[in-house]
Amino acid sequence: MRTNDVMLQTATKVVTFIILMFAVHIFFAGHYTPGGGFVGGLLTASAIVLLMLAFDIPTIKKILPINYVVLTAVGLLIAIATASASIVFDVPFFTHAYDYFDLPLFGETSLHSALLFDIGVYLVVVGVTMTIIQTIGEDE
Amino acid sequence: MEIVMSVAIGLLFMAAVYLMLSKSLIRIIIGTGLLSHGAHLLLLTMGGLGGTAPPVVADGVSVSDYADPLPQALILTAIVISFAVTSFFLVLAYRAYQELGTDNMELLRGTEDYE
Amino acid sequence: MIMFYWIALMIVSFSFAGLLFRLVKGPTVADRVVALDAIGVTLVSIVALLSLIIETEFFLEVILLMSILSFIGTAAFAKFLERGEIFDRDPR
Amino acid sequence: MSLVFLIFIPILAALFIPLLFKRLGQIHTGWFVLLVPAALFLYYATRLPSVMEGGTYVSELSWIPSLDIAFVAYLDGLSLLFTLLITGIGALVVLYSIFYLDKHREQLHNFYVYLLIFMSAMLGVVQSDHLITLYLFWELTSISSFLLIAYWYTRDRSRFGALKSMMITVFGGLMMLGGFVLLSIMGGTYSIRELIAQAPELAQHDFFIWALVLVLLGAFTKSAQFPFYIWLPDAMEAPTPVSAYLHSATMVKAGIYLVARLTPVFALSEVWMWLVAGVGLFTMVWASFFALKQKDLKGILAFSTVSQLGLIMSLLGVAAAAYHVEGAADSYLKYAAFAAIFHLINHATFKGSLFMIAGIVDHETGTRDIRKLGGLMSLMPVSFTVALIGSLSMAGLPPFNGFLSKEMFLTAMLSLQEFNMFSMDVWWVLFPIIAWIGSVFTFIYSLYFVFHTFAGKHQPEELPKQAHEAPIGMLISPVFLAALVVLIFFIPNLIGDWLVKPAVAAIQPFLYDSPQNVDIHVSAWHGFNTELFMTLGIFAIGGLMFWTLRKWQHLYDLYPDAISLNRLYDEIMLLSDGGANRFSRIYMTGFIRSYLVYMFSFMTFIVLLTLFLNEAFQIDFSNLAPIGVYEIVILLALVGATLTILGAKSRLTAIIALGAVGYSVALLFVIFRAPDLALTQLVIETISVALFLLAFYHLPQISRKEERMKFRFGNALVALGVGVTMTLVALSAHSQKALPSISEFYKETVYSEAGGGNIVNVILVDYRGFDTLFEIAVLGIAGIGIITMIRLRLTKKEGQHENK
Amino acid sequence: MRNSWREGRFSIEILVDILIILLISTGVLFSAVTALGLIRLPDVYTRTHAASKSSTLGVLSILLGTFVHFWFNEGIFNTQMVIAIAFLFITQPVAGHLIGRAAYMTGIKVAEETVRDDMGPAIEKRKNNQQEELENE
Amino acid sequence: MSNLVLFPVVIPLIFAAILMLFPKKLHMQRAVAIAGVAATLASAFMLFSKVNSDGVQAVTLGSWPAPFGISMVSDMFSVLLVLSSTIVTLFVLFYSIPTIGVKREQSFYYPAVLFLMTGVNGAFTTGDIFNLFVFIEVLLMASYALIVHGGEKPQLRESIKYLLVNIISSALFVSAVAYLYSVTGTLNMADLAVKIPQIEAVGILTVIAVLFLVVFGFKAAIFPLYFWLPGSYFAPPMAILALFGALLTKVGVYAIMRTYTLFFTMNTGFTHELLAIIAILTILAGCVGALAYFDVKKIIIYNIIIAVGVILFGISQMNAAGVEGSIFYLVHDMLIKAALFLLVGILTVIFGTSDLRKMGGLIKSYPVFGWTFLVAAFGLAGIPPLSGFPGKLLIVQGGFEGTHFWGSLVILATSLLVLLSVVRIFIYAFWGEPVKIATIDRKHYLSMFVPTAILVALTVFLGAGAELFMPFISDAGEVLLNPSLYIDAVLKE
Repeated sequence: MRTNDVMLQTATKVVTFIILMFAVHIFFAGHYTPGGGFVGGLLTASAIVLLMLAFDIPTIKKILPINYVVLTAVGLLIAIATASASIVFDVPFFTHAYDYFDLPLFGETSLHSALLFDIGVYLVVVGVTMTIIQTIGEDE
Repeated sequence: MEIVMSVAIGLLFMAAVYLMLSKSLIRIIIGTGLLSHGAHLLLLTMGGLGGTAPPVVADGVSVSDYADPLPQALILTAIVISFAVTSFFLVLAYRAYQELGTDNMELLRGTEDYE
Repeated sequence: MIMFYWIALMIVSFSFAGLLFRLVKGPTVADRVVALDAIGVTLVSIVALLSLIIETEFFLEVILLMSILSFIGTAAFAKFLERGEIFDRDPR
Repeated sequence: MSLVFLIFIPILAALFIPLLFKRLGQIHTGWFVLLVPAALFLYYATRLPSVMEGGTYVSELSWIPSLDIAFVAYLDGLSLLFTLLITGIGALVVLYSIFYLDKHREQLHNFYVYLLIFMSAMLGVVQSDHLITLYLFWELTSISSFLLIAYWYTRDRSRFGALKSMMITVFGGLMMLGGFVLLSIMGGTYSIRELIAQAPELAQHDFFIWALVLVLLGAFTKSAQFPFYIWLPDAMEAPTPVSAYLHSATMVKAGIYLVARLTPVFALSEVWMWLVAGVGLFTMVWASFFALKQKDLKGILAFSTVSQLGLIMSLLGVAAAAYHVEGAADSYLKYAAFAAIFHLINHATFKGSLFMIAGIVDHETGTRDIRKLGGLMSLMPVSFTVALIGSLSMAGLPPFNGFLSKEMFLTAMLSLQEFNMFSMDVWWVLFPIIAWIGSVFTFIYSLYFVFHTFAGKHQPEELPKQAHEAPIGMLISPVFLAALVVLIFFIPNLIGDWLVKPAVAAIQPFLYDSPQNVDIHVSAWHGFNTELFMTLGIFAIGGLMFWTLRKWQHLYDLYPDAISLNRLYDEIMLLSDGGANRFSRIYMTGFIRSYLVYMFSFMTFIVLLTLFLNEAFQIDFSNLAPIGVYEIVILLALVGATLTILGAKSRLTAIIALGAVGYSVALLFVIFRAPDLALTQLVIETISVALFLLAFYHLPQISRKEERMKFRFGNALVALGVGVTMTLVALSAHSQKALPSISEFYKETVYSEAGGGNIVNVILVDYRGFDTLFEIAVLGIAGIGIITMIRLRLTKKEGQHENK
Repeated sequence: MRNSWREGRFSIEILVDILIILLISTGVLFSAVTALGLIRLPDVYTRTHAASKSSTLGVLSILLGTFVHFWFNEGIFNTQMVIAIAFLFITQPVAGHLIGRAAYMTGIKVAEETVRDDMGPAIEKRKNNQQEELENE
Repeated sequence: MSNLVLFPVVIPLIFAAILMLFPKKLHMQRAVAIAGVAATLASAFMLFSKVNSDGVQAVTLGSWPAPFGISMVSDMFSVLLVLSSTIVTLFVLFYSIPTIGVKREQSFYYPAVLFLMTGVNGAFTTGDIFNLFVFIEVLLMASYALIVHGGEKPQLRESIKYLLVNIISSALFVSAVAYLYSVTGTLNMADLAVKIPQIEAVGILTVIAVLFLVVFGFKAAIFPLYFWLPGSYFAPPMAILALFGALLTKVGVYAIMRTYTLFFTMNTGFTHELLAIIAILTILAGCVGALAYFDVKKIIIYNIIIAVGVILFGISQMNAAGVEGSIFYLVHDMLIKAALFLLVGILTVIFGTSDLRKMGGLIKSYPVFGWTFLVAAFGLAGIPPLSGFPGKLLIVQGGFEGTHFWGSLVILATSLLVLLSVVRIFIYAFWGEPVKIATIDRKHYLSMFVPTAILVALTVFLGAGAELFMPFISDAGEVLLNPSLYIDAVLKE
């Protein structure tokens, strides 16, 4: 018997937003406070999982038409690219560059190539987690 | 504290091994989960539990107060890897059950000899 | 003040133990899920008290995270209980 | 021309054989092949005069200089003698094979390729001065022999014989290699000449006796000495030219060669002497005795070969005795080496001819079963004559060369008393007596071979073919050899001067500095001495026993097969597959639990053993973090949850409890000031639990099948062991922290140099970012692995050869 | 803080401390009640009730207390705490609801003391409706 | 500093990631995969010539000073292994195109292979003990994906065991790293090599060394830890099996060789003696298995175990001959095992079974194949002048010199059993009465046979042209026996 999930769905709509915001926050703050690409990625994935829980897989696929394997690959490539960029400057692989900037709106901010690497990590984590969950979920 | 932790870790390993020796696949997988918990805690313990501040730079905390960050980083890596492996194992178990119709390892002996 | 936090922590821990008792005892799966849900929430309290004791704000992230996970977990369990599966494969 | 290059000529020629066979199939390929040994024989013969003078030739081709491995061809009296045998008999055998093997029905290209490879290998063995390349050629002879024996590979017996010969000879070869390596370690060189030069020092070395035994193993297996001779009778499945060539004239003599060659190195040890002489003599008498049991013509010849090889071997053993006797050059002991080499030549002539006759009989009558044969004398007169000459020579009758060498054999055996004069033992008496008994049986089987085939009643109905004399081409080689048999009797000293003495000088270099100094003269008549009476005794007793052979031959059937060496080999082979299979099935149960029990037990055992043997266990209470109440509470929760898992009846309970363990671990991370870990652990634990639920929706409840009590107890024991091990090592490791951690560096530089605040995260993306890169790679692989596992479902058929 | 007591200064800090103590005490109390309820109450539905109501309140109070502490005593306005409080406020009741319904749907018996069960007939009715819909198709 | 060290590790990773983008495009998959391995091979050759001319190459990532960042080190030993593993992968890739099946090819087969290569090359190159763990996980994860690839019933069944064993060994690995870190406070191998001799607590270090032996022993399949191997390796298709057989256990062997020569040298009287004993037992256990089965796959699989024992025995001697012999034998074994598995694979394709007793008489219809097999078989058994010989000779010599007389004898004697086990395949499959076999398209056969034959030819070249390789082998041995070369390259960068 099918029951309706109105309560869950309504709550989800609000909550997903909160989770996503939190994920982005924790991702960016990672270099200075606890967090980082992993947790950010996993949180994002759990937001999507929550959506899938509340609604159903086809609907979510329609809303988020992402091929997660490709997402994983792209994440990997970004991470590798960041790491190998240093080769161009003839310094050891993985040498990061960063500097502190005084941006008008954000105050003193550091721009760090490690962040790019972390984006790679983030994408891979989201991609893989969702690949796993989605393929199992879809399996008959 | 480290002594108590060591004993607890020993218990975790013990339980893990005991579970892995049973016939039921799910118990085995749970066993592997416990095993990696044990290994991670061991890594943490071996780094020393003496730190009084999280390894995040903060004003007014002297360098010696930070907990050892290196084991933490290693554990993080290990956690993620064991997560990947566990999920793989779970799906494998799921598929194996679908195809072979049992989760009893004794029935999954296979044919070692081709006599 | 620290003393007060410690006492609070003790009490919460006791209730935590009570919840664990329910988790272990059951008798039905639903009971365990209830216990688990409550455990999640209690854990949040514990972490909050802990960060008061240790006087660090770095665990506050953990609080939000735990609440999120606890909710997702409970939702998943509940759905699993009800339907035997977590995700719906066909649109409704 | 470089000597080393000459060794390879047959192999190079072999490369063209398949081409010749395909293109010029109408001409028998053997004619082309014949050119190779014939030309080589002629070439090497030109070296005789200078070698006779004591000259030597060396030529070197380096192969692996960094390991000091090279092909070194060294031509002295001994190697030249063998070289001439190999090429000379080789030429005759190839000639014989041209008529023996049909050019249309047989796969001649295979045959001649193997044969030429063998020829190269054999030349290499006898000419190599370098131990490693000697070993190389040695194994190559085993392999080519393997291929030749199995030439008719569809026959079971052929394959069996081929494998058997290879197993035994390769085993010997490997042991010999061990001996060689030991020699090289002792002497610091692989060169035989250099080793000979430092023989006295070598004899002092601990490894010396081991090297000796190992090298002898090689020689004995190759030369079919007791108890390794069993491969030779089975090798008779090879085409007869092969038997004539490999298994009588050349390959089996490689062992003899090796013993002769290394005598100067090892003879300083009495062990060598007694082993070589004893095993040789025993082989001689044992094989001659069992030759009479054989029903197969080639079987008789095989045993006779074994016996004759034993004879030669024992002579070499006695020759080694000369090293221990002062003034040996003047004693009778000096005859031993000469006799050995002389008999070796004689044996090659008469045994070669006999094998060819056996082949002819087989070829013309279709059988080699001596019970079906008889009375062929009139039908095959030439063959009979040749066989008679060969047999009588083998029996030791004048006027054939076998008589001369047999006499010298007895002389040498009797001469052992000179060696033993110094000690009070009378063991030496055994040697002439056994030699005499062996000679009696040799006499009998020689007659048995020739008369039971050619005399007696002809039984045409038993023969698959109508018997008639062989074509002339097939007879050339045996007749030639038979002629040699007679010729040598009359010109023994010519042969002695040209061939034997140079070889003897190489075996006993300290006695003679040049071949001319070998002071031995062969004569058919040397007065009434012990040897002569022994010989007469052999004829009398042997003749009598042959006369009554039919009456007592059936006694052989009483000998039970069950205790024969062949049976032993069969049992070993059976054991190697059937037994190994049964043995391995005991522990290869296929049940992962058993494997885990072995592995965990081993780990526990070995680690705890190490811990206590090295006195590594210690606890230091000083450097500990304080125990907090709260930590204890969480640990209790953790242990409680763990115990819940152990006792869980439903899978959901178990999964939830696992989640509880995970959360407790996360809390521990919080307490031990690891916020990043806590965050990650929490999320991952949640997702894992969700995955558990997803994956285990279909699975049955846990406790349907109870484990047996015995198992449970065993499991608990193993588990306890692992747990205790981990704890003990953890305690000791923590108590023996020796050096400060490298993580101080991270704490100090994180803000200033890495531009970050969260040390753990900075380690992850910067200091040790490489770990992270590959850790996400692991995640990615897991992703594709899982997606493949779920989406791709092949059955067995689809999986294989889809593109077919 | 204690310094301020000793020095006899009556400042806002003391008020804040009192507030924190009040909040956390309430929270702890509710936590205890939750545990008690979960242990003592007869069936899963009543336990759900205890868990979702009291534990929500309990954790909210404690979090508020913590938040106040960090804000006033340490000067950190932690947005995440606010979000966490809001989050828990939204989700806890939903979670309780979900469990309760799931339990009912899986057919777990209500306790004997239960006076009224509205859900049963409602579900029956719905089931019938769906059955009819299926049949009509 | 030389980033070249990283190329053989990173290039396959990049190509693997690219391959994940378009799994269904068959021809693209094949082309890109081969291009990836070829590029890796090229970079490996460049690295090889660099190491050959300039000595040990090291780079510490992220420009950090050595013990703090992760060091990647390429000495002659590691680069030789990288080179041979890449060559093997290339040939196996060629072999898998006609055999593995289109469906598999379209399901991430090639990315998985390239990931495997990443892991293997990384494990051979890394100079950090925890990073070694990560690389081993990469290759294990890829091997998990490959071993179940296709999801046939036996695959699923055996994969469970394979996974379980490897998970256990991974957990033990982490624990062992934890202990090591506790005592020494560092993870960098060169740094360990410097620090361990300073530590007085030899006992606990010995325990840790033994624990590492157990951990790597799981991977390398040493004596009581090899039980998982025969069953697990039996399940996957032959191309995958060839990769596993040639590469996976070798990583464990490499790890033992590296750790036991570089830094676990504080108590050789105990640890290396233990290693020698275990090695001999491993050989014996492998021989029992190799003789016990009439199944071509099984026979070769057990031969993996034998080879592991032989190599470890050589390294346990810690003298020049033994170590060089082990290195030579390791390289030889990678090539010859791959070649043999591919040969056996063709056999099973032709006969449609891997049961030896259902085969026969193939030499008539496939003579070249038959002789190729025989040559490979002799090569495996160490018959000169083929590639197994120089290595075995040196190992035996090392054993005699290192007072392990009986060990050397066992190695010699078991060579005979190895020979028996493979020659038996030859005798059963190629000789005897021909059995009825399905006709195989000539082109299909050649597409399988040609890469295999080239691989066999390579092994022959390795043996006959051993002189060409010996300078590199002795270079490699030099680094293992004289760790200061390695240490200096890393720490004094």
